[in-house]
Amino acid sequence: MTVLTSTTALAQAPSILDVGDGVVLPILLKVALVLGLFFVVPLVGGYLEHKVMGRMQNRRGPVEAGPFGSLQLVADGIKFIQKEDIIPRAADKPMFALAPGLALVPALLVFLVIPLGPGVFAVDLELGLFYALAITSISVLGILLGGWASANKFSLIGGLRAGAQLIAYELPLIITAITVAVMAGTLSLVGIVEAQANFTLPGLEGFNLWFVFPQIVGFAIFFVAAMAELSRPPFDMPIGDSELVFGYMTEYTGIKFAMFLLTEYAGMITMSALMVVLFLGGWQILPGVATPGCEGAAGIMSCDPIGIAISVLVTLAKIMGLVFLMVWARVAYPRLREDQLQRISWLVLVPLSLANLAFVTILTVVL
Amino acid sequence: MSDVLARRDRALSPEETEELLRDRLGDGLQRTVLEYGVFTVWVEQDAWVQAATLCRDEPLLAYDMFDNLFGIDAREEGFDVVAVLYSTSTGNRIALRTRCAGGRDEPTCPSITDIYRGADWMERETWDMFGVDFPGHPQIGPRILTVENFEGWPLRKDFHLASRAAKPWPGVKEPAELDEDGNVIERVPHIGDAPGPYDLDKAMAEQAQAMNPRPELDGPEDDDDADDEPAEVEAGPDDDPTVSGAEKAEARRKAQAEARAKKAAERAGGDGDEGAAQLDQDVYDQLIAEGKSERIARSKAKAAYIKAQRAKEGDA
Amino acid sequence: MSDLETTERVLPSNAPGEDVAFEILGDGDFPTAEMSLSIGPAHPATHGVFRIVLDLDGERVRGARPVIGYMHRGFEKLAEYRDYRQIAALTNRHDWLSGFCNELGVAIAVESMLELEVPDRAQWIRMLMAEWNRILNHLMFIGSYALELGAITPMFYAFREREDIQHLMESATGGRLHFTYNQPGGVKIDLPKGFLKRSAEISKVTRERFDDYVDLVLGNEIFQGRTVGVGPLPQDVALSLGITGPTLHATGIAEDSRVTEPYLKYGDIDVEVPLGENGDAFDRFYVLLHRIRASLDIIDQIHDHMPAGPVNSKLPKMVKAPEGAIYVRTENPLGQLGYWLESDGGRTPWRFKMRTPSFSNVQAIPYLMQGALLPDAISILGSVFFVVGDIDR
Amino acid sequence: MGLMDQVELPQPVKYVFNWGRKYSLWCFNFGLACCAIEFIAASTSRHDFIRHGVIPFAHGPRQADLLVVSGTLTDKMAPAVKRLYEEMPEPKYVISFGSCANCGGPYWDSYSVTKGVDQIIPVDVYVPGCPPRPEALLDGIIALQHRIQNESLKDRIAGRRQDPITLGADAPLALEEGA
Repeated sequence: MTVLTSTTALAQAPSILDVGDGVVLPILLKVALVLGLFFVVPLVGGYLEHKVMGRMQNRRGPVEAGPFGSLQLVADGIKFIQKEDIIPRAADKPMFALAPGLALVPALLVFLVIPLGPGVFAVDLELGLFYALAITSISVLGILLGGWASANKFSLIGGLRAGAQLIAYELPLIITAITVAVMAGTLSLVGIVEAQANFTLPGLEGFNLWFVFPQIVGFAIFFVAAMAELSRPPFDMPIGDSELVFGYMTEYTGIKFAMFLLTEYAGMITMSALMVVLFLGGWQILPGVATPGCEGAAGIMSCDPIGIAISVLVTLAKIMGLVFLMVWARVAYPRLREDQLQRISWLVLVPLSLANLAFVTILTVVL
Repeated sequence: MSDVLARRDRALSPEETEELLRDRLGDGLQRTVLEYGVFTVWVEQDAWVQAATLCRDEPLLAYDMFDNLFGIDAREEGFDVVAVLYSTSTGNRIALRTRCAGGRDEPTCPSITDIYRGADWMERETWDMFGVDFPGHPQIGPRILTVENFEGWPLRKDFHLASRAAKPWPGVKEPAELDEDGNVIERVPHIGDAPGPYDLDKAMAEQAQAMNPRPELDGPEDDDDADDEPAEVEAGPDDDPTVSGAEKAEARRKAQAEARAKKAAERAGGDGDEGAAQLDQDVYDQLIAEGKSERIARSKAKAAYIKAQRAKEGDA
Repeated sequence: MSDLETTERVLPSNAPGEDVAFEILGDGDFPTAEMSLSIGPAHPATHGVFRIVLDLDGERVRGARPVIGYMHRGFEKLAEYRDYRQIAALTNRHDWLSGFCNELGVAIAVESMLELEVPDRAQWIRMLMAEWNRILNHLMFIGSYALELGAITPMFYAFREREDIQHLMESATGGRLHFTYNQPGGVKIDLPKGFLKRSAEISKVTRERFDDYVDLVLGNEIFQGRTVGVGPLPQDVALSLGITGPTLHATGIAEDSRVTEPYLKYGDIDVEVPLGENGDAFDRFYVLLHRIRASLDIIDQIHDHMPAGPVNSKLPKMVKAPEGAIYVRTENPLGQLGYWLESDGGRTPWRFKMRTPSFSNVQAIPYLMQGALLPDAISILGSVFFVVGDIDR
Repeated sequence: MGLMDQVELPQPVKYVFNWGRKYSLWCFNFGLACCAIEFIAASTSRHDFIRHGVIPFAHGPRQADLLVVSGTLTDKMAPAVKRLYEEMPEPKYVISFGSCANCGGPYWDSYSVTKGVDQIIPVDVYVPGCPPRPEALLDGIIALQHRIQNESLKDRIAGRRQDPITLGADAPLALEEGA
């Protein structure tokens, strides 16, 4: 494995946004990148969800707002900022106002470390994976807080369910991520991508593989756990509309509700991006196939501008592919029951992921 | 139990059923009626629970399915309660019927919820609709169908519909109110007979009454032809309570006819130029010349006219 | 263990909601609090306005009290102010998903009392329409039950078929939901040209698409996980409550008016009654789904039997039922619908009692929900198929 | 909110804001009776009002912009409808769908039916019919969207509402004005 040189104490690979000698310009560029990612990609994901759901349900989805209905979510956003902001009289007002922000900011912060292409990231932390998983878990605090502060029984039950769900699914999620880290030998997300570019199985030398092939079980566990953590259907008990109206979001209106909604879509994108990085080879087109513009000696780690553009598109396409899978699950499945969900986690996913970790660790040590 | 109609060939005929019930109930059974295929057994109030128990437990009868329970207004004698039972094994159906004790003032009937679970809500409904009390029912209140603070027992015949008192039937004519000869059946309720739970209804009824007070009595007159317009009744002094319903309705019909004639005259006079006045004739002609259909032209001309009117109002 | 008997009522000052009262049982080591949750009257799960108050211990339902009457429109009183022909326009609105089947009972009752001869063709047409209406109703519940369990897609597929069938029925009756096609003595007007051909085509298509529903809903693992063993109903309780229709058939009792007391021409054809075994939510849904297939079988038989001839008989100018009472029971999509029609010889009924299937069926809900989990409570609520207007009238 | 209900916004901003409201009508279906079925029919594949941006995924009133009252309103239900309407955040719109919601419909003489939802909440569009066809609802929605595109949020929040649209009676006129 190539040894990467650190530029700072924490960051490893340099970002292409580190231009010039100044401090201000790179920071501004990075903020722009993160905010751009945060506001645009979830909208694309949401539009994809609308359209895919429509097609799978024998209808067309939105068509009137903008070309092919592409501005539907923009219209939603414009609408939400005009709505009246209602805080229930019995609500715990500071907490009620704080909750959406508490849910939203972590979702925003995760975008800091997600690599979209060679050098296209805000920062490459040595503990990137740890950081990403730790930060995503904070969102649920906002949800719990919102559920409690709303002074609504449906919200309360929804918030508690969300908490229970997080505890149950954080464990398999993290164990699977550790398994990948063991295989890659690093916690840096860029490092994991690079490790996949050079990964081969013993006996199949010269035949490059992504981690999804040896780790198909791990990928499945991570996918299920990610959906549960995002409370996407079929694990949407915290907002199950037929039981809890809108769960923890029941009392939220206008911009605060929009923040929760954006958190959900951003969560879909960040979780998909993590899966792309951990299992699907990051910005590589296919295993063992060089991206056009990245034919240099350093492989995927240094590309010309065309190569970078292609790499970013490849990453986004993979993310959208995973979003598509999540939407598909939403269309196809009814909701699970809370106890069934817990049972799946503790009796199936946790033992399975532990066994997987043990297996991979032993193999890594032995080989 | 699951064998439906397993004992159909051994099912008791109505006569045999009557014989069996008379044997067990004695004088409790008053009489039986078989009409249109419905076998009704009239029982004394005291034998009501016993009859229901018998119907369920007697192996020959085996009425295992509870079908229905409801009240019927029995005019001045009070109220009847009917329970319909069905036997899945024999395919027989029986209607037990009893007259409530207590007349119209305090009708009561023993509860059969201990015998058939399904009687629970049915009895609550009967209480809600007729005010028949069921001693032995676990919890008869609160009112099951109507609003909790509803006053009156809606299905009693002396409960009249306030809306019918407040405004005339909006259709062409009211078939239910006339008999074959066109005479009004005496069923003219008064405002305030059935105060609704909401002031809204009451206010609406009063408003309607202010607009259409009951007409003054003016000798009977025959006027049977139906107009296709709902008629408004002209104002008149308040009615005399001694006047019978038939006469009042007669008078109302007459007043309606007059109003109708007046309205028709107005229509004939004012219709022509009214329609034209609301169009912008220039726009209309222009659009017709452009080859637009008459409907579109009319609509656009109307819009242009109204716009012009508004502009005029704005200037003023 | 005397500590467990003690009860302490606590009203925390910062409790969520104004009316939450925690009741702490036991000695305080492991306190549990009961919460009463009011679902409805406007709640996504109730498809209509139906309220149910649940006493919750965590997610466990300790007791359930349905509150009905939000859709009470006073049909029985209004019927006393309308004549025998106008009643049809009332009756097809109480169970708005099965308008045609509702009308049938009134028409049969009035005909029996007037001793009217109904032409054969009219009777077969009525059967055909009633069976199509039954399918319409069941399709709606397939969609809405799946929706309650969190699957949004089946609703869209159910409405694909519903639109076709509604279009078919509209071509003959002129109505999409409320047909008012029956009149005493027959049906309003004969079928349009090509109706039977179109009907046969739609029957074929629906039969082919029936497998979609089995795959999409019944065969879905999560659906089975959510419904098998949930809310079982014993046979004797079902009968004692007067439960009918798919809910009764799911317990294994084949009590169906079309078989046990055939009306119209149901005696001349084979009627299959799909049965369940345990009476749980899965069985109820299974029966509902397979009744669609059974109805399609009936429709195909009707196509073969349909005679020519007149479709209605001449009515007197004034329909006046003679004095007396009649009880007509027909098999509605949701269960047995009974009309008790008592006449005093006038132009309007003296008493018109509707025994609606949903009213009886919903009585089972408190029994079924005892001890269920909150999500199961929703599953039970949806599986006792009811229409709110049919409960409250 | 603060600013929008105080000052008249400049025209381009107003246009964009109105456009946003027009195409994002999250719809809370107050399904009361038969008409609710036709409402669902209007949301499914054949009629599909989701393509117009009417999203029927608002499960509660807090997230809804449009309240469709479809069906018979009874006296027992009326307080709940009023309360739900009040729970909705401004700006909010109401479509009264069907004869019962408009005026009581076939139950005009009943002792337990409220004679029209407009007795308790203000209505923007009346869709007549018993029940109206799904196409009629689409018509009502488009009429409402035209009105939203041309309205002033300031007036709306200040309670200066325009006269309600009654489909069939003056819907074409409303469209003319909007065009």
